Amino acid sequence: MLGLKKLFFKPTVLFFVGASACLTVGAATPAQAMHIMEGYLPVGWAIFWWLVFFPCFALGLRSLHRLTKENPDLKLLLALAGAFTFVLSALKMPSVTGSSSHPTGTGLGAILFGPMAMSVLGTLVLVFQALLLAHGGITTLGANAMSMAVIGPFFAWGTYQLLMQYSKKQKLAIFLAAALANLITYVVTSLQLALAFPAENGGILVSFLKFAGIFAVTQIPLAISEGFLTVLVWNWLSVYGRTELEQLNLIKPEVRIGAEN
Amino acid sequence: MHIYIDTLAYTNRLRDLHPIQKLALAIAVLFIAFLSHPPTHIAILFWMAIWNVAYARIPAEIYLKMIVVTGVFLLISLPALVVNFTSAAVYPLQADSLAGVALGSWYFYISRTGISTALEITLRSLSAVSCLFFALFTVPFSEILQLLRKIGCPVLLTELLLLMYRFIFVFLQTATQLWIASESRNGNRFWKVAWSSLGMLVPQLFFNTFKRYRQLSLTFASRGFTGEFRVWHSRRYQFSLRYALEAFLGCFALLGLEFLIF
Amino acid sequence: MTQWLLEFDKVYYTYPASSIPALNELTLRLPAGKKSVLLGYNGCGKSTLLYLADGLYKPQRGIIRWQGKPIKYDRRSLAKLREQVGLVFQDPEQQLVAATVEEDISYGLCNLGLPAAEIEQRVAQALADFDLQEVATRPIHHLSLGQKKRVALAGVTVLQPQLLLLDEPTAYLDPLQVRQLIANLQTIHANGTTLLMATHDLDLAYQWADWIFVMHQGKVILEGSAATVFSQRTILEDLQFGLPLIWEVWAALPSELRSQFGECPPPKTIDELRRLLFLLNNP
Amino acid sequence: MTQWLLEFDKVYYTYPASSIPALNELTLRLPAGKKSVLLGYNGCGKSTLLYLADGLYKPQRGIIRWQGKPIKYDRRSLAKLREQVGLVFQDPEQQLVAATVEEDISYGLCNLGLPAAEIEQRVAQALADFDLQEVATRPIHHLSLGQKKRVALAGVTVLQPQLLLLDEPTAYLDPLQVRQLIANLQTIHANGTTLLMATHDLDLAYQWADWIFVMHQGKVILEGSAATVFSQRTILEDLQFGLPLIWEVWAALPSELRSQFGECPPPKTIDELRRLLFLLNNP
Ligand SMILES: Nc1ncnc2c1ncn2[C@@H]1O[C@H](COP(=O)(O)OP(=O)(O)OP(=O)(O)O)[C@@H](O)[C@H]1O
Ligand SMILES: Nc1ncnc2c1ncn2[C@@H]1O[C@H](COP(=O)(O)OP(=O)(O)OP(=O)(O)O)[C@@H](O)[C@H]1O
Ligand SMILES: [Mg+2]
Ligand SMILES: [Mg+2]
Repeated sequence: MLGLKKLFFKPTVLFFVGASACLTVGAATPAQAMHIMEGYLPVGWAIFWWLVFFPCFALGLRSLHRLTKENPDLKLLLALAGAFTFVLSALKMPSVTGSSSHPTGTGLGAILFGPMAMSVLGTLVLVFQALLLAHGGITTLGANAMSMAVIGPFFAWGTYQLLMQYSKKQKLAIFLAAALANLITYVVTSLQLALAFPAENGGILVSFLKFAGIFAVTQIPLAISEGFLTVLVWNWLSVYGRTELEQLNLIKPEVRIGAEN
Repeated sequence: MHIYIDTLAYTNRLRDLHPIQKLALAIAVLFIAFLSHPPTHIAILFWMAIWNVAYARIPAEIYLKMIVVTGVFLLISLPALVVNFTSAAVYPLQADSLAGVALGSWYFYISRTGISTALEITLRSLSAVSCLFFALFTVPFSEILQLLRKIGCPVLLTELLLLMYRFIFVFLQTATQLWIASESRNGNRFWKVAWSSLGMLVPQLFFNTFKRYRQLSLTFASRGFTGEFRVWHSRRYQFSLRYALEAFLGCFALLGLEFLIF
Repeated sequence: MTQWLLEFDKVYYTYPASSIPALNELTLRLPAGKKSVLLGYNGCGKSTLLYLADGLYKPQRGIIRWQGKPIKYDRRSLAKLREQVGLVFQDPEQQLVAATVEEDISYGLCNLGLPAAEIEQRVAQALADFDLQEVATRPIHHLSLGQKKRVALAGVTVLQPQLLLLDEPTAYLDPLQVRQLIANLQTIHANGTTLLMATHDLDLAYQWADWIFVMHQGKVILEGSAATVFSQRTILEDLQFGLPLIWEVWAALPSELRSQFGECPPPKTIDELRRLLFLLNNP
Repeated sequence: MTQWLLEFDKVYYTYPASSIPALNELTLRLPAGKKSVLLGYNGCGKSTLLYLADGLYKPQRGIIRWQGKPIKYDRRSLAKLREQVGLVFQDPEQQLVAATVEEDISYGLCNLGLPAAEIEQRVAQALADFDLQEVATRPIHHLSLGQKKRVALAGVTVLQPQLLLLDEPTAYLDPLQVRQLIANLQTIHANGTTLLMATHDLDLAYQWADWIFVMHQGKVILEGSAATVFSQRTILEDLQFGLPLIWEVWAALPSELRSQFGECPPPKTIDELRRLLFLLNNP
């Protein structure tokens, strides 16, 4: 039981966590890689993405409603997950600076709660980032939520399910799911920007290459470290958060996880 | 780590002004910002600065810092809009090119339309952000929540928002406290060598967060959590004629400016 | 016969992953309508007992009875129980759930489903009782620890439960606030609430309590009225527990002085002492 | 002339974006080598003052001097300052950073870069001093709040700083532990450490302190030796602050009794009182 906590204090692990956390939290990326700023998108596109986003959100809310009706305490757990994601994203921000890239945390969320719930939760995290940190915006919430709260988690969840079915290697599945959620999010963001601002010559494709190319520099290492971080957190959860995980009906008590160092 | 927006929202000078009045102004001007052109954007920037700094008494340095930070991020994003590339074979045909270099079979150039788009986006974004700031700085989160409840937002959503809000500050406090506690015992010396204190903070924060969550769930149970988070509040707000007048006249002036020029 | 509001019958509770039981075959009967106090060393199990009394933990062995009936641990019964039992946690940071002071105080009331007018009136009263009007609309995270403690107390006392459990309510409060708290508890008690307070303040216990339980290593080892408990010198000396200051003062007074009052127990408060000494000088 | 270890010179501190200053032109001089106490209402700024004294917050106006020199706020100077100043926070939950009791106590020592043998010896001593041997290897989150408080105290006193700041150290401690803490502080003090304690316990302040500061609304409004401070009836009554119990007892005693001791201040502890009364009966 104590083994894993000790592990957290070993210098090597600390170094690793520190490194990945600094990378994920601290690395400033252009154009708020994850979040498009208030007023950045032309009004047509802002409305378009809101329209696309809304049904996804409504579906997610409905499924959450059902879940929490059966089990009201789940609300606390959901709020906890959301708040933790937010705090991680706020951590390294010195006082008022309104942005920088950060782990999306949506990969883990999608695995734990499913993509439907995550579409709501991720959106709420975005709302708080906009309201408390002025990071992202309200009019661009639709676009940002599509990439971070809907499409990213959906891919993460799909990846996790697929890998679990075919390989049964849980840690690998979690790593890939989290890393992929992060990557997909940035790909979608680039696409949204490219659609809104096609290049004069070469149009959307060239524009997409430009945005994606710039983001790739920071985002690929970021995605990898988010993968690692998520595996660590998962290990930790499976030791200390057993009751909560069981509450989520995710791990049956007999499944052996995370006990090995 | 201090969330200025939240604190200022509770302590600014327009605290007693009705949130609807403040939000209506922010939304109206945001709307104008979206539909207008650069000169109007500049006017909006100035006018909103007056509301924020002079009326709401947001410390000028904080306001400026936030605007500047936003501006810096906008600047970083501009190269992707301004620089364009195309195959070297067609580059002489580029009327759009202001200046450029050929690299191998590619031609990279600074695009004229790119520059004008970039300029437009920068100003639009900044003026939109200044409206957003006005709303954020003067309307506390709990009031936004009450408004959401009033306009029939699903209960589940407002509950989750409220719980998250409380958790966020509990965790931020946990993080700050951890940081201060280790600082007071001179803990950040070695951590600095081993990649800053964040390395220790993150796992500890995670751990403490979880502990707090467990305690809070007991608290919720003991205080009779019914599965729905409801609270009552006493705030009484005033509408201000003077501010309403200025808001109206200002918006008309902005629209007038827009129509005069374009 | 006094009725027992709450009974612990050979209750045994061990924390998960702990080897030593926090409560060890504990038996305790809480007299209805009285003010009781729990005394005991750090780690003797006071907080654990209060958690169990509120149905937050479930004992591994033994039975807890509320108004004579064993507590049931399904959701509905627990919700019912918690309408009747209020618990103020030891750590105020743990207690507070809402964004601002008045919202937090209203939280429990809203859960009871009271009408808005009633809530408004009760919150206003609680703000006045705990001297919190000035900070009513401040966010919780902008308060000093003592102020948080008062918000925590206000949020539970406002519910007027049948049984109020208080875990070291006077810690962090300044002397004026302690006096005010005691006065508030007096009002609540007069309205029919039974009180159980864990505390380390012997003077307070002696002066305030109708009934005292002394715990040690997860068991109740001594109980009785304040005078009875503090007369058990041998047990208390074994524990090195000490005596209330006023009791010691009384014992230190010249015996001729004391003997003039016959065999009555020592005065409980400084006012009583003053009155006694005044009587002496002006017979 | 006494030397001042720490001086606050018209210090002004407002929490970020708060409208009321927590410290308002506060001036305070802490005598070196003495045991001082901070008294004051909830929210008067005691904790804030201690944070500033440890260089954790930076004043907006005014100067804080450590050993005569203004505190500098660069990383190196602060690290140096914190080697000499130890702070025990009000909330133990806030103080503890490591996983187990032992680890937490050793944390500050490791940061000082002491040799392992020394660390081991000091940790063992601290565990003994604070009665923590039994729980030495337990994880922090398996302790009762009072036990956590003791770990917090152990983790700082073990550093043997030149100035030890204590924010309500006796809250949550049982009476035996309070006595033991006082004894430990006595040892630390005898080894040359200056002590500054914020507390609400008037009896403790009266009996323990060489020097008392009374704060109100961010200012020091009264200071002096214990006897001087508590003689300022009008000021204290204005504040409704109350007096130490033993002082009140003394005042309540028949004046013939008291007058036999001349104009000396009231006894500070129950033992002193006992001795005085004994002298009286056996002249
Ligand atoms: N984080 C904060 N943000 C804003 N205001 C604060 C904050 N912390 C404390 N305050 C305010 O500053 C004042 C001084 O607080 P401080 O914690 O120093 O009081 P204290 O004397 O230690 O009180 P207590 O006896 O309750 O511990 C109080 O009025 C409090 O409301
Ligand atoms: N979460 C926990 N896990 C394991 N053991 C625990 C936990 N909480 C408390 N304990 C242990 O259970 C025993 C009783 O703890 P409890 O908190 O009830 O003590 P208490 O009487 O309230 O003490 P205090 O006066 O310090 O508040 C203690 O020995 C403590 O170490
Ligand atoms: Mg306790
Ligand atoms: Mg304090």
